[in-house]
Amino acid sequence: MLYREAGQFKTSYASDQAIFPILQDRIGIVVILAVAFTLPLYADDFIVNAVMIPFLIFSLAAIGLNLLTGYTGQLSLGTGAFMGVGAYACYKLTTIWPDVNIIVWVVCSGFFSAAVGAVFGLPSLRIKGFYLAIATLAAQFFLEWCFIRIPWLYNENISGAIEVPQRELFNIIVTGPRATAETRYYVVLCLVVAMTWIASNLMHGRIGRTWMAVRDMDIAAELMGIRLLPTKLMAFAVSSFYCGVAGALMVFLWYGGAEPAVFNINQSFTILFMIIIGGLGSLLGSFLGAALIYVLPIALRFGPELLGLHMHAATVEHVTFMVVGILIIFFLIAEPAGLARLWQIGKQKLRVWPFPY
Amino acid sequence: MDILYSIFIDPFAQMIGAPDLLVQTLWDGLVGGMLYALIALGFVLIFKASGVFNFAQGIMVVFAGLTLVGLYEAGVPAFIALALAIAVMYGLAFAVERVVLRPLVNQPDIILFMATFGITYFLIGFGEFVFGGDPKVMITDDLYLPKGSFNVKMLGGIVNFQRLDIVAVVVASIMVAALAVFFSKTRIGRALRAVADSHSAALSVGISLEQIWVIVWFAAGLVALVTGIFWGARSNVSFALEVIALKALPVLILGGFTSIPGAIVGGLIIGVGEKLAEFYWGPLVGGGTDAWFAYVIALVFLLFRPQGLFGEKIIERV
Amino acid sequence: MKTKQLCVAIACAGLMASAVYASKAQAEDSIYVPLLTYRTGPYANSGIPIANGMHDYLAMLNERDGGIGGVKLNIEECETGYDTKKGVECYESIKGKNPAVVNPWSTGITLQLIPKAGVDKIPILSMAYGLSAAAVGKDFPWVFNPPATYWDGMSMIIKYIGGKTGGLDKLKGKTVGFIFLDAGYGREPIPLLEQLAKDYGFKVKLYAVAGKEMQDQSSQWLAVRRDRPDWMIMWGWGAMNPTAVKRAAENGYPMDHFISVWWGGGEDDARPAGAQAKGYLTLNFAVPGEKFPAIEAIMKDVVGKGKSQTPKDKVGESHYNKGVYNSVMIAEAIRNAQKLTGKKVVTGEDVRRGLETMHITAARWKELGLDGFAAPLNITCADHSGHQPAYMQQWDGAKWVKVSDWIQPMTDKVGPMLDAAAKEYVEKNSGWPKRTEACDKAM
Amino acid sequence: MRAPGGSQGGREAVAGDILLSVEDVSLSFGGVKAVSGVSFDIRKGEIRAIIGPNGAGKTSMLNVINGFYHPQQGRITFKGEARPRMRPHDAAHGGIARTFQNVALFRGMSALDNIMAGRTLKMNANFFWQMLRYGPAMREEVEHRHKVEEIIDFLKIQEIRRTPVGRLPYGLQKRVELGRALAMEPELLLLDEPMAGMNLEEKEDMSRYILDMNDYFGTTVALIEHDMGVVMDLSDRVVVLDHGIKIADGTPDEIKGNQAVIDAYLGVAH
Repeated sequence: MLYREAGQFKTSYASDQAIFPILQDRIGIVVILAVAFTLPLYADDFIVNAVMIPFLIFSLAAIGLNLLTGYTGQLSLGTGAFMGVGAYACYKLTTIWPDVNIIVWVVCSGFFSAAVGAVFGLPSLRIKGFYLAIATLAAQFFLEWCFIRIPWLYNENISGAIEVPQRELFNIIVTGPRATAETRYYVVLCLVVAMTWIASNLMHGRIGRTWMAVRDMDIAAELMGIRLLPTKLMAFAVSSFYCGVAGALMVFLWYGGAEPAVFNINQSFTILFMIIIGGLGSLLGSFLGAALIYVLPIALRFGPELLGLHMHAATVEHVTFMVVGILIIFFLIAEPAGLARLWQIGKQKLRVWPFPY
Repeated sequence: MDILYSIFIDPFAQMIGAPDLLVQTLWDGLVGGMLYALIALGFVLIFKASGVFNFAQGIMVVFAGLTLVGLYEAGVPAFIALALAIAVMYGLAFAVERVVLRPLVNQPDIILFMATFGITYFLIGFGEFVFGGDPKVMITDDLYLPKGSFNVKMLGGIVNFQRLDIVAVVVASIMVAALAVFFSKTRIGRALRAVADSHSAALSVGISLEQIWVIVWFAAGLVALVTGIFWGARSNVSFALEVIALKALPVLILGGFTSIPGAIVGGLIIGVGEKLAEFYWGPLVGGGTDAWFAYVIALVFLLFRPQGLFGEKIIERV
Repeated sequence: MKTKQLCVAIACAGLMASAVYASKAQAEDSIYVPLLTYRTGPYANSGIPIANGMHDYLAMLNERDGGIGGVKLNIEECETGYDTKKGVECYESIKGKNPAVVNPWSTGITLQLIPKAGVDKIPILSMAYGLSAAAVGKDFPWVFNPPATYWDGMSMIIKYIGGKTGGLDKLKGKTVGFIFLDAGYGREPIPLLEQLAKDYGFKVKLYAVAGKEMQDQSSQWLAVRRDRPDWMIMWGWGAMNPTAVKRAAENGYPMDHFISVWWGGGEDDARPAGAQAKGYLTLNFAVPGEKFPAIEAIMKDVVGKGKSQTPKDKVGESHYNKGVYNSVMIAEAIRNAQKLTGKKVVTGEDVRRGLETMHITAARWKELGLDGFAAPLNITCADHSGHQPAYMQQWDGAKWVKVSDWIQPMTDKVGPMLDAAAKEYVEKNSGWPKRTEACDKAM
Repeated sequence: MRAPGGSQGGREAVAGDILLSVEDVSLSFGGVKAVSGVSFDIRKGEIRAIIGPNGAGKTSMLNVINGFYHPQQGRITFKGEARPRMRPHDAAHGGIARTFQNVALFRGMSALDNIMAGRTLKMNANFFWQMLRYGPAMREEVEHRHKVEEIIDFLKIQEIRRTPVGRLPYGLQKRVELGRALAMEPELLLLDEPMAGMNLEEKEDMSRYILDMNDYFGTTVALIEHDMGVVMDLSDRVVVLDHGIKIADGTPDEIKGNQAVIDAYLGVAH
């Protein structure tokens, strides 16, 4: 009853082309944003620091991969490495020019990973599908090796790791150990909201249509005047930009330091899980997938204790692995198109409820 | 000039100067390549017959090895443990077909690929839950696998052959030959190929898709068990082995996803190539190149032959 | 279809609900000792015995003495899988519960936690791993890495090699090979090794083993065969160690010239190669064996009563006893803190002071029921490592045998390098806080 | 059968300029000759049919025209310009659009987005404005939406605007595909069996759209079709291929009486 579009008439194409044409959706978004922005007021440190910040960062990385894999149809297993490029770029930039605002560097680092992503996207003109995935795997392992092997990247630190120096934004500490969880959360949240909005704009416009055209039928797209190589390279670049920013945020606003192993192949796989479970070609799906894949194991690890069940830490870990595996299969069987599709179906039901026929 | 010398001349001078080491490198590459090929073979079997890119092959190797050793440690005699491990792999194939593949039939490849990730996660958790996360020593003696090595004097030096490696190469070769014969000569084998070409075609000639899936997953399980035994004997049976499975991916690229001889040839190229690169050129960049060299070979190769060594040329149609 | 969607909805709801709140209020009358352990993942072979040792000793104190100073220890393990991400999650989940001390048990996790420690007022005890420079108490008041740093370990190995060659000056012209896990941990001793090579005139050959390749290593060992180094030193972890031992034996490398840092000294590292590994040497700082009264108490009160995951035959193994050593330090730090503050239930801040005043003499080791278990340990305000000696143990084909006296590290070489490294760390991390914590007198 | 809406009794011959000419084109895959030595031309404003039995090389011919295949021999001249290594997107830029034998829609997108995608070439707001979806980008979206709505009205597919095309019935999919090609405002539209698999009613609709399009928008059409009735009614001139060789070329009436064509369709051995 509450979810109806009857009575909402569009009087211009501009309003019909809006991203959320239905009033209730717009209200929903406002509510979600309101909750997100007030969360630190009532959630404790653990939720903000160990659940929300990583969740948002993973969502951003998932959006990045989704732009490439979900919207443009180019399977990539190099996400972890592209995130790493962002993180290392940001580290180098902020240590070379410490006085520049850190947020500027976080965003700039995205351009570095975009460039690297575009280079590794070059084979996509000739290679498709799983073959391309393996080409990106080469990027993953080669870059990972570079992170270990090029001491210049980590300023010759003996530990071989990058450590996040303290940086301030309008006299508020935003990075380093003394930045509060709230500050870091707000910085991450603002960036993620802004970048999600931009991604949504891009996907609803010409660029998005071009990408999806390449995904759905590259030959037809080409015959309609879409140049495949520049389109794919742009998708690689934009996607890597998102991943790079996510990587920089991850190290600077969450971990506070990182060694190369953070950006290993498992990271790439994790992000890939997120978008497949969440829904390929859906921004909402990127968030839902990140919630399921990242938050679920935490809930499983710390949940049983809450219920008063006592298990060995290792047993919890084993059970977590099993449950995550089962849930992946379960969700795939329930809705192969991902959680975002489930959400759509739910909305459709709600729209016609209580008279479905 | 120094750089050019050390890239283009020095390695070859070394090869000529110490031919025994070259032979040794080639042999090590051959053995490593054969073992990569075994893992790739598991992928190929499943891909050929069901079009599923089975990411779980790596963990199946670990799981099979763990089951064997775990049962043995629980007091089961070695060969009964082996038989039981085979039975477990059959059970796994059956369960995978019933629980995962059947409900997901006709879904896009990427979904099935993802489902095998689910299987991977489950097997990691389940394997550690049942057998524990501590590494186990492969029961080579009880399986009558030889150990030790012998040296052959040749080319002014010594080349060292591990007996185990020789057995591994022989067994791998026999397995490949057997599978090739199985695919081309037997009724089931031909049915498997029919499925690979078209699911509906296979159905129309009265072959049950379910049975075939169980058979290929079981075959891949057997390959995994053999792989697990040999990799386990070379180091130990632990979950760290799982990452080696990723090496099978460039092998598949070179050999093509559906070609059994391709898996072998690809494995050998990757195995020998990365060993030569690490041994002769690795020191130039500080070593550790074997982490990525195989993938770069595959990438370069793909740019020139996108269909792999044994794949047919792709003609795009509209 | 309906039920399927309902299931999905319920699953989602359950997930959200349990994620909402995951920390639990702690009872006031116990000391919370979280243990970050890893019994899963590719490094589990090294992680399991250590986790068992740590857990069992503390559990024994609870069983036998009713805790420390009459206060029960609330021991809780958090599984990290040697994965930095999970380690940080563990830290976030425990930091609100007033932990006495954190043992990260991974160099990667340690590096993440070092900056947080001072802010959250939780001391970090990274026993013989982590950031070597953290030994400088002036700059790192909250981080402890006793009994020795990696650089100490490297200097001890070179000293031992010198001794076997007939004096450090005889090393001139020799070649020392260094095979290491290609990560921060494995690379850390390289600067010292190169410094020593310069000082004593020996050559260094490096062999990097990528984490993914640690079960293979054939090209690295082939290169060893080509280069024929006089000695091999290893900085490996997890599955890398047993594989390296096997490959060394296969390639006919003389095992008694193959020396590993203490982390290569587990039974599981040498056992897979069995008799072939005979002669393989590693450093160690905690003597293996179950004949110590304290270990016997563990056997009786904990393992014997089924309150542990440890199989009986693994009690007293090499890595297990390192775990025990770690827990002895935790317990002693808590005791010291109780004495210093007069409180029963001590907090992280108190335990930090307890760690800084830790002085375990030979007599104290005996009191603890661990006579001859380890060298005396002395941590001070300025020196958070102690730079204690270690000894060389050798695999005789079935077990570890002590083959050397306690070897003192070359503090004259290591000290200045540590200071320089600490200074560099502080400089690179602008805004690194100056030490404000006062120094207590040694107890 | 005669499509309603068209002029009666055969179309008047359109004697416009030559828009595209195919000269002595040969194409082979491996050893198999798909097209050999074919020449014909397409005049501005006409409806040109390419017919022939299965495997005659019709689709290959279209693929050559829009640059998807490159002939081993011969050349294509479009608007007086010969472009030997033309790529498909160059053809699209030049004003050649096409539909496909098996519908090649973007299955994951709605009908509206599919047709909007056809306007890609005409849109040029830069990345920055696209990112913000504001200013030029939004103006452009709305402006092209007007054009697209015209096409939607023309094809009478208003109700399915928002439906993902993968879920539409075949006939509607073909219509959307035509809409997408139309959205490109092409000078030359290549239709590959636009009526395959349609029932009579759908065929009549489609025929009307093709004729209307030709009349209203002045689009030159080259189509491949098996339904002889449709071909004879719609087209101005017909070229007949068989086994990759041109066997006849002329008005529908000429073709009807051509013995070679009748033989080819009846399968008489050459």
